[in-house]
Amino acid sequence: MSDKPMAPRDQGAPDYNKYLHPLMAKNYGEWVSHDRLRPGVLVHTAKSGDKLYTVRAGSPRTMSADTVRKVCDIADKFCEGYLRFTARSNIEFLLGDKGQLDGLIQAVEGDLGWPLGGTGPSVSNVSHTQGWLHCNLPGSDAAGSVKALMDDLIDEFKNETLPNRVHISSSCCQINCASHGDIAIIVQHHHPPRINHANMQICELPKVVAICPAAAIRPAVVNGYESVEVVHEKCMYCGACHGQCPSMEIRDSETDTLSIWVGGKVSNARSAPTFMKLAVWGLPNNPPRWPEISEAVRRILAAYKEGAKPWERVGEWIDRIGWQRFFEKTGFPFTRYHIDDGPEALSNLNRSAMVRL
Amino acid sequence: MSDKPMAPRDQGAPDYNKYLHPLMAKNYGEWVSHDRLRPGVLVHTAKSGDKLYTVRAGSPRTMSADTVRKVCDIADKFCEGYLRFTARSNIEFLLGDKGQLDGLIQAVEGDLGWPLGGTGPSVSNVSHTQGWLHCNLPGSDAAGSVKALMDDLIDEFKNETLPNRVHISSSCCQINCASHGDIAIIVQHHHPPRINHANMQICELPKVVAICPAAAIRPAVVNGYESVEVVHEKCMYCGACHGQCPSMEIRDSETDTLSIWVGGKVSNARSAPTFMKLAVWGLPNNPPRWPEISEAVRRILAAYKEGAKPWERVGEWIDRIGWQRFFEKTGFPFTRYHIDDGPEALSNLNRSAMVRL
Amino acid sequence: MSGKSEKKAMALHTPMLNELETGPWPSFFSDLKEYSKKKPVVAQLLNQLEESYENKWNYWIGKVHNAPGYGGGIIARVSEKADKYPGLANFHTVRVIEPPGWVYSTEALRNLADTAERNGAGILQFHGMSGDILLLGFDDAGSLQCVEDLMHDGWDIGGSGAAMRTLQCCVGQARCEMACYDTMKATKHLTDTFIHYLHRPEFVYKFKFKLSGCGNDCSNSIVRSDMPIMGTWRGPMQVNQEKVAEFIDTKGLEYLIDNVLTRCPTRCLSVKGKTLVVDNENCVRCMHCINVMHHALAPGLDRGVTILIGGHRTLKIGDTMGSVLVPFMKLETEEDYDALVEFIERVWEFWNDNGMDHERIGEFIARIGMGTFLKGVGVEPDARMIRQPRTTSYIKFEELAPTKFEGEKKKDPPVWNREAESVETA
Amino acid sequence: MSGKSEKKAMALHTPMLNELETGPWPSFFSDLKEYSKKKPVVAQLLNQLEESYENKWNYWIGKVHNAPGYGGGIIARVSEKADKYPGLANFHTVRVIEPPGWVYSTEALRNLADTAERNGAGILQFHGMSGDILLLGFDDAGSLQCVEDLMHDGWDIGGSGAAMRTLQCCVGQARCEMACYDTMKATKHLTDTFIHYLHRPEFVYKFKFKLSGCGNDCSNSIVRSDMPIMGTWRGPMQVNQEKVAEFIDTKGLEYLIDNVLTRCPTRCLSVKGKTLVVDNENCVRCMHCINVMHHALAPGLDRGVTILIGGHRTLKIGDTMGSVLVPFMKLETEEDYDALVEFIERVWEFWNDNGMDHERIGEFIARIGMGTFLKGVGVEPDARMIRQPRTTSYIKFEELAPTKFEGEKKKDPPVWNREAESVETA
Ligand code: SRM
Ligand code: SRM
Ligand code: SRM
Ligand code: SRM
Ligand code: SF4
Ligand code: SF4
Ligand code: SF4
Ligand code: SF4
Ligand code: SF4
Ligand code: SF4
Ligand code: SF4
Ligand code: SF4
Repeated sequence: MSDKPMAPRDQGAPDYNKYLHPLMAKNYGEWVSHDRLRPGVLVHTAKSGDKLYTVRAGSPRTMSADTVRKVCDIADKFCEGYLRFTARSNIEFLLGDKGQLDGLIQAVEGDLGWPLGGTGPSVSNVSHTQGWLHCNLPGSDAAGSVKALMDDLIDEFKNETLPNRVHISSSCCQINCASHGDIAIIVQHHHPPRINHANMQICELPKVVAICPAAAIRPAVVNGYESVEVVHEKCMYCGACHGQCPSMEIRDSETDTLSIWVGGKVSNARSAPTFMKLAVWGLPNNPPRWPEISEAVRRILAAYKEGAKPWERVGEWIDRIGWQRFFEKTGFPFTRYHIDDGPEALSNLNRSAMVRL
Repeated sequence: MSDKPMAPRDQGAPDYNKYLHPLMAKNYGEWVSHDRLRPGVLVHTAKSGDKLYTVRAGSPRTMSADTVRKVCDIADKFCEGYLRFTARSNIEFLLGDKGQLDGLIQAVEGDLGWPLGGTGPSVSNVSHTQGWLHCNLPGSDAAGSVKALMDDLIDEFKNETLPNRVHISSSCCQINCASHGDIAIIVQHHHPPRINHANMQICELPKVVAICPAAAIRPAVVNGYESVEVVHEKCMYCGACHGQCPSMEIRDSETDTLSIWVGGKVSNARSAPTFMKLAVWGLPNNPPRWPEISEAVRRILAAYKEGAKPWERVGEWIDRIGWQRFFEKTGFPFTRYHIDDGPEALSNLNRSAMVRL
Repeated sequence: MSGKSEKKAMALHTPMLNELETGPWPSFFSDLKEYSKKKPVVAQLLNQLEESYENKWNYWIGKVHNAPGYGGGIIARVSEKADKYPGLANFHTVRVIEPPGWVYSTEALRNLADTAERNGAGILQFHGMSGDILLLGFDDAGSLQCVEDLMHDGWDIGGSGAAMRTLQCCVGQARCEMACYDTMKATKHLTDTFIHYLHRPEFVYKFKFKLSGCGNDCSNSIVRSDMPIMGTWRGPMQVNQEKVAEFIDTKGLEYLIDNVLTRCPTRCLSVKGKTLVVDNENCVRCMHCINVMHHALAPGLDRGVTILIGGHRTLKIGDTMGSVLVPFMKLETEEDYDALVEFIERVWEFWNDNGMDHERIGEFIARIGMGTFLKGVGVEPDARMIRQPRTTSYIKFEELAPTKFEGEKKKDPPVWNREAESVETA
Repeated sequence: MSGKSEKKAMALHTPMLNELETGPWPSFFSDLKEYSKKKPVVAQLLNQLEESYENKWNYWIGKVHNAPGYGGGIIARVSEKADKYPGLANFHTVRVIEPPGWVYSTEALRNLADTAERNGAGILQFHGMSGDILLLGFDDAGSLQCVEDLMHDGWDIGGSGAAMRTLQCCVGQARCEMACYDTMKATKHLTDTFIHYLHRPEFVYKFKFKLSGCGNDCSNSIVRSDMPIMGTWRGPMQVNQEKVAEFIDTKGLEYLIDNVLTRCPTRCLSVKGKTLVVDNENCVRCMHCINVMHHALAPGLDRGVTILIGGHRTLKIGDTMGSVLVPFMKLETEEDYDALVEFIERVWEFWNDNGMDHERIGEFIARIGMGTFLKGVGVEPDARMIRQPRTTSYIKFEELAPTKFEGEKKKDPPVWNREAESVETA
């Protein structure tokens, strides 16, 4: 350990100006349009007439230091030493000289082995979370399942043949750090937490009692231990307590299942942003390649590709054809668990006589 | 009192077949189309080619036995003794012989003094409630305020010059027996109920405690009386308790005000049915003619007439132009009390970046 | 009404109410003023009403008064000013079940007028907001006699209290080309079949039916009844292409685009030349295009009803609106009617077994959740019941946990409410 | 990482993980497998991961571990299998504030790689879901040294816990023609100004900002941040009618109708010949037409931001979505920035004074109501904040009654919950 002083320095965000590709710095705020030359390749045109080429490729997000260095080698060779990552963990190599485009693509696809794509109406990279690699809460893995899923969907990443962009997310517990998506995969639990009473005293009791959204946890003395108990009727298996307190174990490798949600949309384009909705539940948590997940996602994508109009996002497409058709076309069963019982339950009912018959 | 036996007979609904105009009976279920000959006059055509003329007129709903007899005289003369009332308390004289139309109109307008209209895109009769004439709960009158309002809106009743039909309702307490409307008028209270403790024991305590939606009422002994008390912080002045218990007085002639609500829609045409929304509050309760109410309703109608597209109901028009514009065009202030804090509060916020700027 | 009180003439003193005599709209006041010459008690009523206008205050108090054997139908009122207006000491309303569709012969109307006048104040209302005929102004004896006379003449008294309420329906097939089922017949059938529940308040709270022949919902069913029943159809709508062409020729193509095509909620209409193309699969039977082009378009031929559940106005949890419970059901044969009756009984049983006091069925569903409700009434979930599936990921699979309407019923807060409790016990 | 544990070589036993080596998508596993030859601790990590795959179980437990003077930024993990995998006994993640817009020089990236490798397992993630650079695999000492080295090289550590979190923004003006304000500058400004709140958890709970240059919201702000800040404009959008005509000539009028005109949410676009007519008054800045016709259309020139409030994912009350708080605000001059900073401080103060423990601001607003919230933060209500006004008629005018966040705070159930209490006390 160094003997430099350890004290708060509050340095703040890095100065991005140092990290801008020269053409970005020169044309900052002066861009006028863009085009897609091919999947994975964008060109942005500035007022000055300058053109900046972007080669977007799928990254695994998690990388070794050596891989980071490989990436840098390519950027040094082609990109004047500048590159960026995207909101979906793709990498973007920035290029001023169109003549070098083929070489760059060659280096990315060949040397690095990362596929070009994720631009325009395609399936972009999957937003995902830590999973078994680092988090303390996961019921499933994220990086691994995403690798398997993207192997399956690689053609939809490398081509721009969908009605609109499809953003997929995959999270390893109900907390859902990867958040909404056109298609989102999450873990679900089916039991109240099992409590390790002997271990309980290590936690801050008030915290874990207060965090429960269902007011299901109450302090109790169990077998002489100062602990808590869970009112099973009230508990809804959310796992919030588990996040606060490792002695309240919500996971169950036997019974945990995965579910798929559709129609999350963040952009304001055309329709207002929407939450994602339950499509199918009870899918097995099946490492190392989770084939049931890939299969279900493919079903959704196939129906979407066939049925949606250009620019319709997954949720917009379903809204137009109706949920009944969505379930018909995907073959997923509609069950009473699909019917909302959360805070907006009433407004998610069909409060009209409008039905497709 | 007669000496006939008083016992439940459960006779059920009258046999409507006895009350059908002969052309209705003959063409029951065989109607093919209708036209409006002029405001207040409909003609329905049956498969058989028969035509049934309907002369619709505004009725005051409340009538003396003598007025009912006058109505009957007209129907006997022109309608083979058959007529009906509508869902909005209008009267409909049914006529088989077109030749008699002018005579019938003359009788209705001249003899009876009831205006023809309420058909097509017009302001139809106002649905209203008992008010001071009979109910035990009213904070205002209904029939009287409606009479004054319709005096004011008579041209909109007699002509079909609005974008679509406008259904107005007027209720004398928050219970709102006249229910939703394109425009609806209701009473609002601004204090918790005042309790007459001396009188309290006449009521069923559990009922009144249980009915409170805010759990604000609790049993208490006050000045030696077995009574209840109201937690003021919780009470939301709904008056539900007052309906159960006359000793809990919610009304206050000094502070009660009227409010106007817009955009209630029941039909499924085009858009799904919608609840009505608050437009303006704090209007004075001003008998005998409530001029402030008429003025406010006219403002809404004027803006609607000017701005809406054909077939747009009041709520659909506002949805298209945005609420901000509605408040601009009517001049009503938008206040924080307009922001929902009921069960659907969150979904009534603008959960998007879509704003008119 | 036979007491002395009525006979006592009383001068009208109504300066404020007099202002309701001007203007073109028919004045109930002018009518009653005139009538008060014949019916002295009406003068007392108007004088009390004048006091209400002056003081912005009401002088009626409720009381309970029923015909023997019945639990409702008379809305009993006593006046706080009975000393001053003895005729108002008891001044009840009798609710009378209207003929479905509000159709009348003058004979029937005259009979009502006579009965109202003979036994009470002779004031009638066509109609109450629930659909009843309302007869106003009876004292205790008068109201009982009125009920007796009504019964004798074939009428029946309407609902009040925690009971099935008087039904109401649109004019339907009697005079409307849109009607997809026989609203009047269905209204009479349900009224008659369930008349026991109308007359004897045995439910946890009131239950209203309203029936509309199509989605235009002229009987206001969706927000104003616990079980809205609306006409609809399966399969293609009827299109008369000749009339479509005529419509385009008369009104213009632009009119068609602006007022029909772009207004279809699911955008399932398009035009080819002068032919209208309907994507019937996506039509949600909203009625708009038919309303605009009713000479050319009509509901399809395979007709039936959509049954909704849970509409009511605002008390307690705020407005609830009916939502789809049975997407489609035929309502033609006797078997269809029996199925409907059996279905309603099932719904009632579940609600009354599990509902709380004063809990409308819409509030009940809001509390226990539609999923649980469906299971309780034995209806398969159907994606047409929802606008969209759940957005929240916390699901209790019932196989593994008790449903919300069982168990610690009263003490269980709805899962979604963050309770103070959790803090208190901390 | 300097302990002995790391040095211990360990054979990989990863039959299940090996299946992640096939297929075209880049495999993090292949990468780490290769890297484990250089970094033995990575082999331990992969072997533990293999056990997770086999048993569908996780072996990490959280602990608290911070750099001196800081309250967050290190996500500390200890392995339950430390006996078997001593290198994982402490295996923390260090969150590093990313350059706004995720732009890098290779120099910076190499510096990060070196720092990660020198002090720990040498595993990096670009980026975490909140936007941070994540460096994985440090023991206690290694993580502190890592932090120290990062600081030295000009980086700063990211947020965790009940604090302001690391901000995230879209690439914005650096490479996007849609950007209506300088997202990178604003992100850096807010980060730097409020850096104290990022490093020291003093809030009732976490608070996230995300900044997008326009309504396309490429930074996912609306559902994933407590205060989404989105670019927008006032007045007319820019239309290049020549390019419009070109668009129509190339793509066809039908394409324009089907993909632009009919997709505008407020139907405020129409076409006259080859000219596009925009009803700018009704345009809600949704971006769709500009997205489709970005060669012809562009945001207007009078630009600024719309500020929303309250987005977060699902814990506790279910998802909340940001809703409009400030319809429009300029964000160009120093005064504009000061106004924004001052405004944020006001929002925080009110929330932290009145929020409950672990209550995101969206949950807080859900509890107290937006009307009360606005008053608390001193913002005038604006009809653009709502989709529609209230539908429920029970209003407590504050002049006459205490607001919901004062008074019996913990014991007061939200007005809209029908409490068991009323039954219990009966
Ligand atoms: C690089 C990136 C921003 C960044 O700072 O990293 C970006 C860049 C662009 N986005 Fe985005 N978006 C990026 C994430 C997003 C996200 C967030 C996300 O994916 O997590 C969204 C919101 C998604 C949502 O609603 O769920 C997003 C919603 C859009 C939209 C709206 C799409 C729609 O119709 O709903 C557009 C407009 C369009 O497609 O023309 C857009 C458009 C664009 C344009 C065309 C803007 C421009 O003129 O440069 C950029 C090139 C897009 C392309 O792929 O063809 N971008 N864009 C992000 C790339 C992510 C990736 O690797 O795939
Ligand atoms: C007579 C009546 C039914 C009854 O059994 O009494 C009736 C009769 C007709 N209605 Fe209605 N509606 C009647 C109350 C209603 C109601 C309920 C109410 O007013 O309380 C509604 C629902 C209102 C709502 O949404 O708030 C109603 C919503 C409609 C609509 C849908 C309008 C829309 O665009 O939203 C139509 C369609 C139309 O206008 O073409 C319609 C159409 C019609 C047609 C054209 C049906 C037909 O083909 O005969 C009838 C003549 C209407 C006219 O006035 O031009 N009727 N109609 C009611 C007359 C009330 C009155 O005196 O004004
Ligand atoms: C007479 C009538 C108004 C009118 O002038 O037309 C009426 C009058 C009363 N209503 Fe009503 N309601 C009348 C139709 C309605 C409607 C409209 C409807 O049925 O379509 C509603 C809204 C729809 C609904 O059911 O939600 C309605 C919602 C209420 C409520 C609130 C119910 C709720 O659950 O929200 C109450 C209070 C209660 O039940 O505790 C109520 C209570 C009352 C009481 C009994 C007041 C009381 O609690 O003591 C009123 C008696 C007045 C009187 O002296 O006659 N009345 N009431 C209507 C019945 C006439 C009829 O039988 O035809
Ligand atoms: C690392 C990261 C996932 C990833 O692999 O990228 C992550 C990982 C964790 N999140 Fe998260 N969250 C991460 C982004 C998010 C996001 C996405 C975002 O910020 O846009 C969300 C949803 C948005 C939101 O804030 O609501 C998110 C919602 C949560 C929540 C639920 C918060 C809520 O109010 O609903 C928790 C649990 C909590 O706070 O109690 C949580 C908690 C956690 C914890 C700390 C688990 C715990 O409570 O002990 C995880 C630590 C994992 C680890 O070992 O490193 N994480 N978390 C992301 C942070 C990286 C970064 O700094 O860039
Ligand atoms: S989704 Fe859950 S398990 Fe996965 S990283 Fe987030 S908190 Fe951890
Ligand atoms: S799993 Fe969720 S609902 Fe159940 S006790 Fe834990 S925090 Fe409460
Ligand atoms: S609205 Fe209120 S006051 Fe008027 S009749 Fe109905 S219950 Fe009585
Ligand atoms: S007015 Fe309403 S909230 Fe207040 S005590 Fe009475 S029932 Fe309860
Ligand atoms: S609801 Fe339909 S069927 Fe009934 S009257 Fe109205 S338009 Fe005709
Ligand atoms: S009835 Fe309504 S949904 Fe069906 S085609 Fe006509 S307008 Fe469209
Ligand atoms: S949010 Fe808007 S400004 Fe930012 S990258 Fe996306 S399209 Fe460009
Ligand atoms: S930005 Fe959106 S709202 Fe504005 S004109 Fe274009 S499509 Fe319409």
